[in-house]
Amino acid sequence: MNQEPERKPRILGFLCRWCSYAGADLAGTSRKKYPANIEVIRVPCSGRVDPLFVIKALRLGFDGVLVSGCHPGDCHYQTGNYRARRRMAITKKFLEYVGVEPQRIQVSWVSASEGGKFAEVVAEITKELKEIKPNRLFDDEE
Amino acid sequence: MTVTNMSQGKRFFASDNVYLPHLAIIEKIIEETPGVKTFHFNFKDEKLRKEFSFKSGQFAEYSVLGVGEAPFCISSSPSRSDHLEFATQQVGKVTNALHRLGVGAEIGVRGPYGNGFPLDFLEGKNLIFVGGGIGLAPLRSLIWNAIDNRGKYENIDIIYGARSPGDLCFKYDLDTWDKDKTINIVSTIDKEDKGWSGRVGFVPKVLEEVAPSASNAVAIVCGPPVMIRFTFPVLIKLGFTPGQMITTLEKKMKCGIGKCGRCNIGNLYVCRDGPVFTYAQIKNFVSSEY
Amino acid sequence: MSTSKKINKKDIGKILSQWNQEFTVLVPSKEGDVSKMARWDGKDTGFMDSHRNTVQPVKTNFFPPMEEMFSFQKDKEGYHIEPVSPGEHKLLIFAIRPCDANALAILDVAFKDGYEDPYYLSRRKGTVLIGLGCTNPYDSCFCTSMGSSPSDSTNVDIMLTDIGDEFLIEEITETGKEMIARTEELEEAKKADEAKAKQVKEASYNKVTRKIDTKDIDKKLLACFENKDYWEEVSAKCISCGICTFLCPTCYCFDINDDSFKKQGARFRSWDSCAFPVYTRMPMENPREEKWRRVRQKVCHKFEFFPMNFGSIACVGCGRCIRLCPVNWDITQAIESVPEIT
Amino acid sequence: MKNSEIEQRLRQEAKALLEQGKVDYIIGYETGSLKFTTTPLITRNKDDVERLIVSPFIVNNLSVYLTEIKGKAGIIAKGCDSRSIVNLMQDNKIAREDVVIMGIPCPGLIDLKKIELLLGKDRDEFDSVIRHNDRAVTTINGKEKDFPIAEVLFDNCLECEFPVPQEYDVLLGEPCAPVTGEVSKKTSIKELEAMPRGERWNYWKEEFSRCIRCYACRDICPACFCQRCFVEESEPQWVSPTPKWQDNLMFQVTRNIHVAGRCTDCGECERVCPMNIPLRSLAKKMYDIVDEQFQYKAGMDKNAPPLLTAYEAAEAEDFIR
Repeated sequence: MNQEPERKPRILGFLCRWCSYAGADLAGTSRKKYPANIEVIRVPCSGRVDPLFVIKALRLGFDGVLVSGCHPGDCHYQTGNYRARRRMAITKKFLEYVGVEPQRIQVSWVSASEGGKFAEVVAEITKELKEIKPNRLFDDEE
Repeated sequence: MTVTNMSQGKRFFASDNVYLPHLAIIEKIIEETPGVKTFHFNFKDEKLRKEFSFKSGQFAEYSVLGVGEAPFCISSSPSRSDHLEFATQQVGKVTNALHRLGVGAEIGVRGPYGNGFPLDFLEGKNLIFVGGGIGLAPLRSLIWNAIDNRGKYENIDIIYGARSPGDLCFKYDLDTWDKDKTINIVSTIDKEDKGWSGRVGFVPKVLEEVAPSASNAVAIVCGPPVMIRFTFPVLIKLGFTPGQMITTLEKKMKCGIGKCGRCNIGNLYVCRDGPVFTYAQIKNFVSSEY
Repeated sequence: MSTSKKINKKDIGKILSQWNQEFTVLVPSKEGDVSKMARWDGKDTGFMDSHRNTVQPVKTNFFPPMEEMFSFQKDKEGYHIEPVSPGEHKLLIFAIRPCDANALAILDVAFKDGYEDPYYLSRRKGTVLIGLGCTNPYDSCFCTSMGSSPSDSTNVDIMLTDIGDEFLIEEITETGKEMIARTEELEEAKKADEAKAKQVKEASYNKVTRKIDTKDIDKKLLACFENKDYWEEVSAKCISCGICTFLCPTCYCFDINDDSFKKQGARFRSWDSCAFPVYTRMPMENPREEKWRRVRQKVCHKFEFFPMNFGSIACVGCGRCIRLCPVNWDITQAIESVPEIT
Repeated sequence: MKNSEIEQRLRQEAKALLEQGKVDYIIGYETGSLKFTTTPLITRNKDDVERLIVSPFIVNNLSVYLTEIKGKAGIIAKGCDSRSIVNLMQDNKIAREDVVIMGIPCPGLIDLKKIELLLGKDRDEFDSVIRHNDRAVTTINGKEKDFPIAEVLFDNCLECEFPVPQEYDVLLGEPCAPVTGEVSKKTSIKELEAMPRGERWNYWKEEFSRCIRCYACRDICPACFCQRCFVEESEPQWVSPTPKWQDNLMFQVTRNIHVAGRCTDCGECERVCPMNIPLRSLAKKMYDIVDEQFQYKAGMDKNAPPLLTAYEAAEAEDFIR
């Protein structure tokens, strides 16, 4: 495990256990090809994701963060994804103002049956992040 | 009497920098209760291992490097010195990290700090130990020390309690002491529990029932703050004077050497002037901030 | 014959340049509009025009907001600890105000007591303090109530007094005497200059109008330690931020924390404050969760506990805590309102 | 109405509230211990109401005290403060019936720091600072200096949308119109947005390298009412307690996101910062984002749900894949 080469860019995904996490699982079991750049944290709902988590991930050096939940109207807890949407909307705008590239904060709706979509989302984000510099935001020297 | 103001013992600096820890290896881990572990350790440095000495009641600062540092008393006795011990409950960042460690893991240790128990003062006295929960750890160091020098002390009474039978720490010690005819031990738990035939009730209440004589006696108290707060009035009722009551206190500490500021009770710093105090020393402040 | 010297204010750069050969010279400077003592650029002496006192006290130069204590690495053999030494710069602090110099004397005691603090003391070692008497104290200053004055030279090596176009220069310590002896460009002061300096000092003393009475304050505080009503009233408007303690020239509380990434990391110390609930919070209890207990700790530490331990009040009357407080919490009002012993 | 008249009415109101037992505390302003400074007065004593004042220097947003007061409070509120009070109601931190709001229409507060910069003198060196409608007259050593009011008001006052309290039990003084003017250029949002993104990050990096983590910005903020702030969590340790710029910036950015929809642009965070970090340039940006994205302004309606707990089925989806 230690010898595994570091994948660039590194993405941290917060995936809702009811949909996107299952979607990612499906992408795996149905052998959909997608870049192995994403590391996943399963969350009970996209509404659980405090913007603090996103910022912490950037602080830890992840190049991008994906928050993924159920499609609007499908939240297991009725409104969690709507709340996530508001939070992520302001987080993305605000971080851009502070000086963070918008590509680093990503949000998607992926249902449990959308294995293909999950693979596409990861591929697209990976491509976008390859187009910008690696995350050196929190390095001491430029 | 007053407990000595500063550690008169030897100082073991990793260099001339008091804040640098020594490296030590965990040699054994005992699960005392769910959430409480005793760690046996030895210094990596051969020379230090031989030379290190401390007094019962002193503490050290233990590091999990990268996580942080926390103070615990040295719970083993100076009279039994092939290794050192400390015990800790899993309650915060550093203790969680300690509890994740296994035998062979490397930790940082600096110390010993604090004053320790006033052995000279205790000589020739009846010793009454009053402990609660993990508060037995510092008392245990002194109890073993007293047992190993049994001739120096008169009666030894131990009143020790915990929430439930499962929360009693150092059961192996309790068993040994129970068999020792030269000491008298009373264990208690807070509430009735199946299979428990001993006493039931909070430590201060049991202390009042046992009612040890104050004559030529010193009470040595350690436990959670709430237990300590309720124990002093009982001892006073039993005729103990402020100079006959000794406690070892726990406060949040960082530096361990009286500088970082947070562990004070009035003008006294628990790390520097304590952790062992007589009630006489702290009575002005104890009801309010401890 | 007079022993003091003088120098024209215009020529101050000339003596700083000489001192700069031997010392790291710190002068009142601004960083992002916040004043502090910082390295002299070797040229500019304009800083003298607006210097009343720095927002950041001089303690910052010896006990910085954060510092690395040691670093560590882990390899096959285990951990390796690499101590960080603050270096052997000999500092010269120019135009330090008497209150800040007195504050350093208080910190010296705290950091030397018992176990010596190597970080503070190694920076402090060999420091030369060039004091500058105040001629324009703030309305928040109360040094004259703390046994000091705007021209107090007790804890400096050399004392300067603004006598108009010139500074009168007085040697205070042996170090100061030697330095003056080997400093070129200084003129002999005349009797008239010394007379002027005396006038200036008296006038400055009278400009400090904020007064408190600290007689028996330790006893009064001990007597009202349990007076919750008093402390609740006094602390009511405090918002528990760290400004008054962080920017106090004598507050020295600190925190110690590790940072690590993968197999290496470092231990840092940083300022901490008795105003924060988390400062004393333990997993199970916090002896000072309530605000009034924290305010009491701050006041008592300075005016009761520190005097009990070290014989002097840990406040120099610089007034920063009053000037910078977001809600104008005023320690002089607190001290004045401590109940008399009944 | 003159401030002195407002003061008189205020004292009568406050006294009556205490006497009739309608409130346990009065929270207002009294003369501070430094020139021009006012200081919060929190009292149960009806005689203390004679100390209540109103002036162009009543800077504190007193609503910060409401969550710690035990009992009912009569509180003096300017426009922005009243919105902070409403926020607390929206978040169920206080109940409407526990607060009596004595509203004061606020024509803007004088920023002594700005006058200090203009005159190159400190506030205690001024003899007087007097506002005459749209002018501010400062006297130093007997000499008068006259400034257009827009040059000496706080930046947030110059961009104030609601000088009149939005929620009150009694309004003291006549409603007034907001004063407008140019905010400090160096730190304006416009100026910062004109920078390339990387430069902007470096700007904040530079600013936050000064931060000493005194937490005054958080502790003065009525929207920061968490019992335990994320910076104090140690398991997990979200933010290092060591004041490195990275963690300082992370703290402030997260704090701003956490108070989104609660920040009323009262400007207190920036005013109290002893390190002169232009915190309002962060806070106001979030205020604007919230307004643009959700047409939401904090503290306008005590019956509305808080911004971040509410949603509309169809809103901002453009950034979602």
